[in-house]
Amino acid sequence: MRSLKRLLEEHNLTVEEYQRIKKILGREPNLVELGLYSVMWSEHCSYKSSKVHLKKLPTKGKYLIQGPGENAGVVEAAGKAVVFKVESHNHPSFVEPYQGAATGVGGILRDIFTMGARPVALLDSLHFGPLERPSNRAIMEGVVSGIAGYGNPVGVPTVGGEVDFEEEFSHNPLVNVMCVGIAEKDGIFYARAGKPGLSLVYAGAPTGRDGIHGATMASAEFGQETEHKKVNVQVGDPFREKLLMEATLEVMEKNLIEGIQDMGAAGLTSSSSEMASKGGVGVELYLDRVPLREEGMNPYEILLSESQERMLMVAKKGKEEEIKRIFEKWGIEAVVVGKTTEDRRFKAFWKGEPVADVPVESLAGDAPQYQRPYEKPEIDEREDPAWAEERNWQKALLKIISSPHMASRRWIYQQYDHMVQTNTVLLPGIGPSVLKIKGQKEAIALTIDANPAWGRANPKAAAVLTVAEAFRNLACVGAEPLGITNCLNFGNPEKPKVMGQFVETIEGMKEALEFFEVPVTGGNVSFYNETQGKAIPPTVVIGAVGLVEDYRTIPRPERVEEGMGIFLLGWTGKDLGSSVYLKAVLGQTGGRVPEIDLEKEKLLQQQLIRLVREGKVAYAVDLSPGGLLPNLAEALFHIDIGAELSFSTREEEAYFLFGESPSRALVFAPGELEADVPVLKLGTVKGQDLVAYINGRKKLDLPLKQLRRSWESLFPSLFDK
Amino acid sequence: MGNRKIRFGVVVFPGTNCDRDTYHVIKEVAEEEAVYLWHRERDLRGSQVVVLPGGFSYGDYLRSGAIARFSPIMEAIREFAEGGGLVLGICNGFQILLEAGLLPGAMLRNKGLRFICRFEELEVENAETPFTLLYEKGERVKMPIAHIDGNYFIEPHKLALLEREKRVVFRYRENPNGSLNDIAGIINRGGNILGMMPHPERASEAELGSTDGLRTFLSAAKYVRES
Amino acid sequence: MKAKIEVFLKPEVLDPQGETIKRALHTLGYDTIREVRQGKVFYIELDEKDAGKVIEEIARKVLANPVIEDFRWETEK
Amino acid sequence: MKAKIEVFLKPEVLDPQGETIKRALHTLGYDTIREVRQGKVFYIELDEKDAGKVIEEIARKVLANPVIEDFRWETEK
Ligand SMILES: Nc1ncnc2c1ncn2[C@@H]1O[C@H](COP(=O)(O)OP(=O)(O)O)[C@@H](O)[C@H]1O
Ligand SMILES: [Mg+2]
Repeated sequence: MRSLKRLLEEHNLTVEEYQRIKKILGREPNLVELGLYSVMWSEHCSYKSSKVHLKKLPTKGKYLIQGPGENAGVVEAAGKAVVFKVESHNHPSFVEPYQGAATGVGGILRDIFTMGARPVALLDSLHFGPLERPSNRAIMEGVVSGIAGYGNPVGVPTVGGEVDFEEEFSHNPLVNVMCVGIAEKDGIFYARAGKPGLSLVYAGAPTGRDGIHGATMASAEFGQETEHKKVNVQVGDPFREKLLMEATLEVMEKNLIEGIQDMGAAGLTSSSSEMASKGGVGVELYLDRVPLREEGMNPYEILLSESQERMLMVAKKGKEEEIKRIFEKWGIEAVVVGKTTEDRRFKAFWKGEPVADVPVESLAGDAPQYQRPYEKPEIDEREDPAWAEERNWQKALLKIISSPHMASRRWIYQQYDHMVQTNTVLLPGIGPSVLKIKGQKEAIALTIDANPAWGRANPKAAAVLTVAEAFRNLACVGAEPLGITNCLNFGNPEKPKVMGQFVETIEGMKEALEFFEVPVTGGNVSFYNETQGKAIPPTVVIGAVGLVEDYRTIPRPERVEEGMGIFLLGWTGKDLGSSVYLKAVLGQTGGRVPEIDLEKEKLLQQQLIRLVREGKVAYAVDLSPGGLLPNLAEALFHIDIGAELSFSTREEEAYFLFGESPSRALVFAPGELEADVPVLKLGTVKGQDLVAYINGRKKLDLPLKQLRRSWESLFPSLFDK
Repeated sequence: MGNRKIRFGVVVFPGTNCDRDTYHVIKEVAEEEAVYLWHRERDLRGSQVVVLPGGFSYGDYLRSGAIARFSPIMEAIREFAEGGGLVLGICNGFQILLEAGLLPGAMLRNKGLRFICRFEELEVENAETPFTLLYEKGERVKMPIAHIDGNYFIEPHKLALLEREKRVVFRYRENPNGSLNDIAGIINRGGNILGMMPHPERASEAELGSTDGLRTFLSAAKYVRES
Repeated sequence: MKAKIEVFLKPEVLDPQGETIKRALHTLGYDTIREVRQGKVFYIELDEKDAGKVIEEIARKVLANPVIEDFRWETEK
Repeated sequence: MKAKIEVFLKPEVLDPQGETIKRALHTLGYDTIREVRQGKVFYIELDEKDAGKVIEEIARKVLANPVIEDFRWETEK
């Protein structure tokens, strides 16, 4: 007999939580029940440390259809429902990069099509340790091919994303994946059980012993026992996912189900209890009917399994057979495994014998919530110490564009099928992704952004800056933001310092979103990103969806012609702290993050949107990470023409050229450009070189070809030897 | 005769994922008729051109196209092709045609072992097939590829024969995957079955970056209309 | 000297490929097939008398993913 | 009854995967490796006394592509 202490440890439950369970049940829980509480009260499923803070985020907006609380958020765009969400799969991707990333994609896809939407796009935000180390390269290579290996077969284009590198991610990479789907406005399905007496239909892969306690694992730090936890690895089956998706969408189109929930973390337990809780009913599960992959599985394992590619549906009365027929047509097994009941209890049976009987609410609705103690994080206020050390801008530019922070991401995105579904109007690498909606002139613009270097220096400001950056990205194609999703990646919330970072981040996000009047529609929180006590820098990942009024007129590099002007819009400050320049050129980290004035930011974005919609902009890029010169060079690579620049500036040149002041954008346009923000003409698109006269002196003269070569070679040279 | 619409059958295998794109281009862009053909059927529903679209039939498990070739619909397609019917295999469709023995050769893993999705420049080598009537011989066209098993292999003497019989229809300008003789698309000896790795349906609308692929569908329709 | 290394999924790890092949075989009428699991096999030629140590090492470090796979090897002459 | 089927590329067919592994092994210092070829192996369980015929048939018809691959099989108890 294991001691209670040991048992609780294994289930990641505290003694207080155990007392609470006893009080709820009025008796000792049996082992199965203990398992249920263990997963449902895990950080991953219950948001017990974050919920009180997440509540502060603004969740109202004029385009909002569904805010947080469902599998994904929904906004209205062009008369359709756009369904989107981001999820993390950090821990599994460290343990097994390929499968971890692949199953991460699978999970977020299911969140979208469970809502009745056909997934139309994936984006990924990836953070790894420095690539000098082979182990980090192996993780990155595995993650990228895992995303490709799952997303490509399912036929959902991976149209965008971002990747960056910081030391702390060596033992704790971030793999956050966002999925976007489109549904008819009246065709959205919810994870609600409706009424009592309806059948629960299980569809998809048979249940194996995969990832039992995956949710609890995602709620604990990595320590020495990581090795031992490896047996939990789940293998994704994108082929089955594709069939499951088609069958599910067909069942929905024929209106055969009342509610639906994917079996993600905590599998059958969470999907059934959450639907019951939201529907105000109870459930009975007959576990011996659940299709199994492995022999000898017991009720505990069946309830907690996190096998992939499974769905739980509440059938409309009398529609069970028709549902089964559709799934069978797609080669997917579907069986009735239970029913909804009046009594609001969660009951599980094994061959007629009850094995668990607890109140539904205690699992899904009333999990403990903690107001964890937190302390204000230290803010790095150091003014950038050494901007003047490198005065050779040409050398600095080359270093930056060939550094991992700025080098061409083509090696990554060409492994992703980013064109399937034939909606990708703006290909990866150029700006935000723009996807048309067939039969309409409107399009959606998508972006995903994060900046852990800012997060490390100042979590709150980082959140504000990241939101602003995401919206500025959208503005560059003339898109107005409709809503955001977010993923909050942090260390151990039981540490007041980490909790402080979290609280500050929420504050920052709230401030920015309220200012822009854009709602959060959902998201994900990933805590315990620590290995051997060392936490990652707080990293808020923002996924934003915007509306493009007419995709035929969006700015794009092909529109730029020789002779067009290059204009800088916006304001330049002294913002070299925590910049790419410091990292890539001077090998320094830290320093005060850029200062942002939200009023100016909004003005800049409004002007960009106006100029684009008036057709005055050939191409526009925003200047944040990397600063003006590297981003200009990158724009020229896409345009494939050189430039001659000649301008004066009162600021220190380093601030001007490499500073990361927000509220700035670069615009390529014919003729002159007028706007209600400062506009400076930098030069002209011309020739095959990048030439720059700054304050009267020639500072730059390089063939674009040579620049391009340094920009393009990093990832191929590291991975395709 | 004149403007009678031509009916294209778009085959759907489990795991096919370019079926909707192909259907869309045929119907909305080429403005012909399109019907889906389910892999378990044996009836081509009056199709005048059969298209095996891209994607990952059966997840491309075992080998790309290896399992799909056993589908009931493939028997019907074989018969249709033997009677001279036009069959176009795109990407995974090409792989299925190879596995089914309707076209010669086989696909190996790409030389770099990675999935590659990007635009490629192709040269039209044979503009006299029913699928390339509307192209010029030697014309350079831009179409995307998206595959991991596109490295075309065939025994040397058969390769020589392919070349001699002018059955290489599209060739890559810059070989992305290791294909022998830069082969991107080939036709059978009867001249009615074309297999190509590039995706013409992804290059049929200007906003997607190229319209060079559209003529593949238009050629087939024209050929059927005029024969 | 020649060696053959087989790398296969641990028994508890899902094998979607094997599953799909099994189902395809059933459809083709081979219904006596109870299970299919797919693995990889590497045929290696190397200049070494004492190849065992090297083979064992590269199997463990390079060819197999220890998180989900096991391996076995043998040498031939 | 259990059977093992190995499917491997014909010697005249270039093997991109084997090539890449060989290069990787050389980079790692295993420079005695002269050649690497990669194949597939299928572990099959079937309810049949006379399994040989079935195995031979599915290997030929389904598991191997005769244009590029050969196969061999054996049964175990
Ligand atoms: N950072 C966040 N911001 C806003 N909403 C969030 C955040 N994190 C989680 N949520 C919401 O909490 C709910 C539960 O999330 P989650 O457990 O990730 O869903 P799932 O079970 O589909 O994985 C979802 O509706 C999600 O959108
Ligand atoms: Mg969900």
